[in-house]
Amino acid sequence: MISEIDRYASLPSPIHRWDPRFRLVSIFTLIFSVVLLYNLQLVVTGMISAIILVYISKIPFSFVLSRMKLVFIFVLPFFIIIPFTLTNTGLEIASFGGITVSYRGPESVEFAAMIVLKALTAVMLIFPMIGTSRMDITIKALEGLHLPNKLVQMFAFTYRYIFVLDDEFTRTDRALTSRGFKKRGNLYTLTTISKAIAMLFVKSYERADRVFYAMRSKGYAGTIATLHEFHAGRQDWINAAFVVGFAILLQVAATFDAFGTSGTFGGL
Amino acid sequence: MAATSTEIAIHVSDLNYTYPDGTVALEQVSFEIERGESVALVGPNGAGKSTLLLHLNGILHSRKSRGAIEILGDPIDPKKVHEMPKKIGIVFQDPDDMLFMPLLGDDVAFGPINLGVEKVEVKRRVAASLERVGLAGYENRVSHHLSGGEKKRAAIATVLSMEPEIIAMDEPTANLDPKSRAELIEILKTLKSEGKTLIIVTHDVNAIPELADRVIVLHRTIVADGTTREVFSDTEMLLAAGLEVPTIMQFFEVLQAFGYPCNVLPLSIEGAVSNLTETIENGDGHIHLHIHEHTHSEVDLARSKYQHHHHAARMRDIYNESETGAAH
Amino acid sequence: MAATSTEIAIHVSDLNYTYPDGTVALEQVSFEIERGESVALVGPNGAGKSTLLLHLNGILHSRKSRGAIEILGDPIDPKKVHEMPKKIGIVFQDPDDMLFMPLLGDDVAFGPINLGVEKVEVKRRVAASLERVGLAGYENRVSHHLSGGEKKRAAIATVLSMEPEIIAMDEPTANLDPKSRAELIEILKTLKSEGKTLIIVTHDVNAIPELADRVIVLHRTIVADGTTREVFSDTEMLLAAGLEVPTIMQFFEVLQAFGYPCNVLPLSIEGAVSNLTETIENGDGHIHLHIHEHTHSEVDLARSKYQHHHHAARMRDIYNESETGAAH
Amino acid sequence: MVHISDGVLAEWLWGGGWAVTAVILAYALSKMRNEDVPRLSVITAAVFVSSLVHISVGPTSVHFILNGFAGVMLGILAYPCIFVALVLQCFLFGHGGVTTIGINAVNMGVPALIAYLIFKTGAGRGIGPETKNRASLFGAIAGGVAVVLALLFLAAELLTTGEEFLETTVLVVSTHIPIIAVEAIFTGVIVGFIATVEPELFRR
Ligand SMILES: Nc1ncnc2c1ncn2[C@@H]1O[C@H](COP(=O)(O)OP(=O)(O)OP(=O)(O)O)[C@@H](O)[C@H]1O
Ligand SMILES: Nc1ncnc2c1ncn2[C@@H]1O[C@H](COP(=O)(O)OP(=O)(O)OP(=O)(O)O)[C@@H](O)[C@H]1O
Ligand SMILES: [Mg+2]
Ligand SMILES: [Mg+2]
Repeated sequence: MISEIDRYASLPSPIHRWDPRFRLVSIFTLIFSVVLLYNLQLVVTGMISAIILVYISKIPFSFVLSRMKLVFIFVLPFFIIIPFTLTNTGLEIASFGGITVSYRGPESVEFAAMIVLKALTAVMLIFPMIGTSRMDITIKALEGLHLPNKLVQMFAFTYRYIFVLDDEFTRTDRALTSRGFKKRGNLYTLTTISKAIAMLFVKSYERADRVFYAMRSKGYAGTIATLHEFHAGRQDWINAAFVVGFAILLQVAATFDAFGTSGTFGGL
Repeated sequence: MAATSTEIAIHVSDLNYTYPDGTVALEQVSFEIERGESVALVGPNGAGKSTLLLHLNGILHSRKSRGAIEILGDPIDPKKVHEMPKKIGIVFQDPDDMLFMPLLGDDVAFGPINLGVEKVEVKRRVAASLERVGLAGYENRVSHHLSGGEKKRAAIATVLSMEPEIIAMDEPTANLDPKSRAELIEILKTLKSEGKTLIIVTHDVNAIPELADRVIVLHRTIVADGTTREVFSDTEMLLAAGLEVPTIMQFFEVLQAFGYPCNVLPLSIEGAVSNLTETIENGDGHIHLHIHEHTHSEVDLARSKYQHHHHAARMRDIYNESETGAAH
Repeated sequence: MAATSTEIAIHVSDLNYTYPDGTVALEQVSFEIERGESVALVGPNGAGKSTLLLHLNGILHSRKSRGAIEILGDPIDPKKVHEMPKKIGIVFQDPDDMLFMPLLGDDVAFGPINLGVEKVEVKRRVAASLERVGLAGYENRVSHHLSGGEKKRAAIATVLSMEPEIIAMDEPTANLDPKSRAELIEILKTLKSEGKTLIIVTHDVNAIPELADRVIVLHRTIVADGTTREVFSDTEMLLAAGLEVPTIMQFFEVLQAFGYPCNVLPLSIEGAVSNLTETIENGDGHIHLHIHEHTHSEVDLARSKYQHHHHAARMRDIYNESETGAAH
Repeated sequence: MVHISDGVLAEWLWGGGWAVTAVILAYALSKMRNEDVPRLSVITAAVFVSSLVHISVGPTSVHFILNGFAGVMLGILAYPCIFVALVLQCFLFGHGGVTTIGINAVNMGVPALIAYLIFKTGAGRGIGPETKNRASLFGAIAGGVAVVLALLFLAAELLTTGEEFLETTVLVVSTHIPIIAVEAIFTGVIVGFIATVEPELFRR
């Protein structure tokens, strides 16, 4: 099933009330700021800020963690692999059949930890950024931020038709199963699924024509407008100042750190 | 409801259309619809009904079709297709094709906004259109969470909000359960009584008598065009086009074989009630039904007409049977 | 056709299913279908009919549903879902979901190949199945380019080729023109007469009397289950479930108001013919219809039952009317 | 396919990714007509949905990437399509990263454009049921090459960032080798299918 990032989009929290345009820009800035850090303490600070934001947004942590599984699976290998090397540069710890595994040393562990923490922080910040208003409002906010109209339209329509096509593919998948098809790791499986997907594409082209016809018959002449209006108030600016200010602060701290304690990879 | 003025809503003359892949979909199609009429457009699968609807607001057009269609007096200008919805709105068969915006409110507002309607008025129209189809307050619902019947009605609302003079619908009652179907028919009847010009494409012959004054049968070209009664009386033509008459009409043919005296077959249960009342009143307060010599062969003949599958074979059997029957 | 043996084809006991998003689709569903029975499964949009079908061959299952379903005597093993089509085949509502190969022949061969049937036999089955649905020789046609009615029949062929004992179909007659619909009903009747166990999900109440001996009404749970006649006699229940009785049955209720003597309302035109014949024969060769004091209020009452849209309001009006009517 | 997460690459790489993406995207959007919008969106949705399909290859489970296929079907317009799909993957699943959307779009999108050139040159214009095998073959090559290039881009980026990533790179690339074959077969089959069923789609 397609994700429900916006399952908790209607909770009553200050972040939910925050104008989505401001929220997007501010948290986006914060994500960039955290990713640009190379100091473990500051990255941890960034992570704490992410946790605080999630907490304020009232989105349950269990939900956040369950949605972060994928990221864990991707970044964990980094954490495990980076500290070790097959080149003969570090402290040899094991060797099998001519291949030597050696330990790079504590800096590399710290480096790996930093990568993992940054990746997790960035993903965690997506929740207060995107998960606090319905996806369609978020897409409208992109328009409010003056992204190219065609691109915004693509986001809106793609998001809408993901669900339609997902249903369509689910039904095809069930039709396959109900005729004795079982996914195995063989060529037959691959070609069969490829054909089912090909059919999805052929049907999608036809659907696209029909959608376009329907739009035309409702007077579409190239641009799309909606009634939705965003009204930014004082509180929106204050929130933005707070989060962006924090993002800048992190960078300032990083700059000082670069002069002050450079070379000593932090001292946790 | 009869046309309130004799102005022509739709004028189609010698319309031809061939799809790029060579499928000839429409050939020499000509007809005229007056303002305020409500017309059922019927025809077998693949007859070109949907193709015809798409021509009515200029979405499909070809060199050959230029000038063939006039809507409310003006020929369609392919460059001004986006202005057509002021005059004619089309409800597509699959509501998922019409509900492309994230929120239902946006879908309903889409048309009026494109037509340059003012914001306050758009809002009013959105609310009013949703109300009309029984979805008041659904502005902030997400389309993909609506049920099939709700989507159908929502699709109609997206067209109503443009307040077109003419509304064309492609199989509005398909896939609905009987209750939703009845509700939808009710919505269409209201539109009709408000004087909208309606074109309803449908396979649902039992719904036609309630909805339409006139039936056009399309099978690549116009095969028949007349009042609902006229068209449904021409059984031969209907069967050749793979169509059927309403159940009640079929049943009254049977009743005739039992000696029921009527020369105008009713089309719906409501029609049947008046027909019975009238016949009884003309017949001194009662009607006799009885079985006469040919009743059964007549019944079989009346029934066999509608056995599309082996029409010819059955006709043969029936004749043999009626011969032996007569020999009794 | 009565069951040829009393063996149970489908046994469902206390089936519950909730979709991951929390929608409760099925609640305490229990029923049993014997081999050779043909059963219509009806219910309003969203009643859970399609969900139930998907449980019958194990495609949908949950911890709560384990062991709730036995097909031909064996409980469904979720790990052996791909072996189910030997026993039960499902025809989906939208044939486009079932036709995913470039050529129709490949689509029809897909099931048997998965079941490990030999090549020569597969070919035979493909030809035979296509023949059965009236598409003989269509092996090399591009499935995607078939017409709506052909696709529907093709989808049935893809299931027939697996030669299942039980066939379940989701709205087989939806979206078809009357001729294709009649052809399809004929195919189903043939399957029925060959002794297949059939489950037919449909909104098309007028087709049910021809196709099914028994009707199950589903509305999240089983609301009614009995012979076609029994179920259609319980108008209150049907209306509560948003359903309807066949047109002919509605009409005979009207006839009763005109003094037609019958206690068992016919369901189809064919039934009506026998009913008329019998009634006439019992009535010394003829029947009297007449208008009595309450005919019109009785007719209105009978009709108003089926006005789903403002049932309650109408009932009120009718009572007022019949009171004033009685005062005349 | 592995999309790079935040905080892995050197900033000049992901920054550069944004720059390249912005340029190509601006160009593609200028080439895009308004009437292309619904078509591209529905195709993007189809790409997105298909990329959620997992099949098992040996002990691992892979999903389709479809960047080569998107290129073959859409040409330059594949780039906005891939970009939108990546953004949605990131927002909906936390797949990839936020800062790395630009570079990930380069990794997927540039090979898509090259796949388009390969297919265009190899299969020519008149694709139909008769020339289905030739179209399939070049579809397969285009699909395979698109993955190979995506992997090369990824490897180059990881290795430029730091020698610490050597082992990771070896691991990532080697686990993706079967995907090259899977994607090649997959693209070949789809292209052949479309050539039989609806060859006009290649002429859009
Ligand atoms: N995009 C297309 N390209 C080629 N042929 C088409 C296209 N759309 C429809 N056709 C063909 O044109 C003919 C008319 O199709 P159309 O959809 O108008 O029929 P219809 O009367 O609406 O049928 P139905 O009752 O099944 O909806 C059919 O033969 C159909 O196969
Ligand atoms: N994938 C799904 N996820 C969540 N809810 C679903 C899903 N599929 C169906 N439902 C819901 O489950 C209920 C039963 O759906 P189902 O499709 O079984 O109804 P149905 O009786 O077949 O209706 P119809 O006559 O419209 O086909 C409905 O409320 C529907 O909205
Ligand atoms: Mg049509
Ligand atoms: Mg259903």
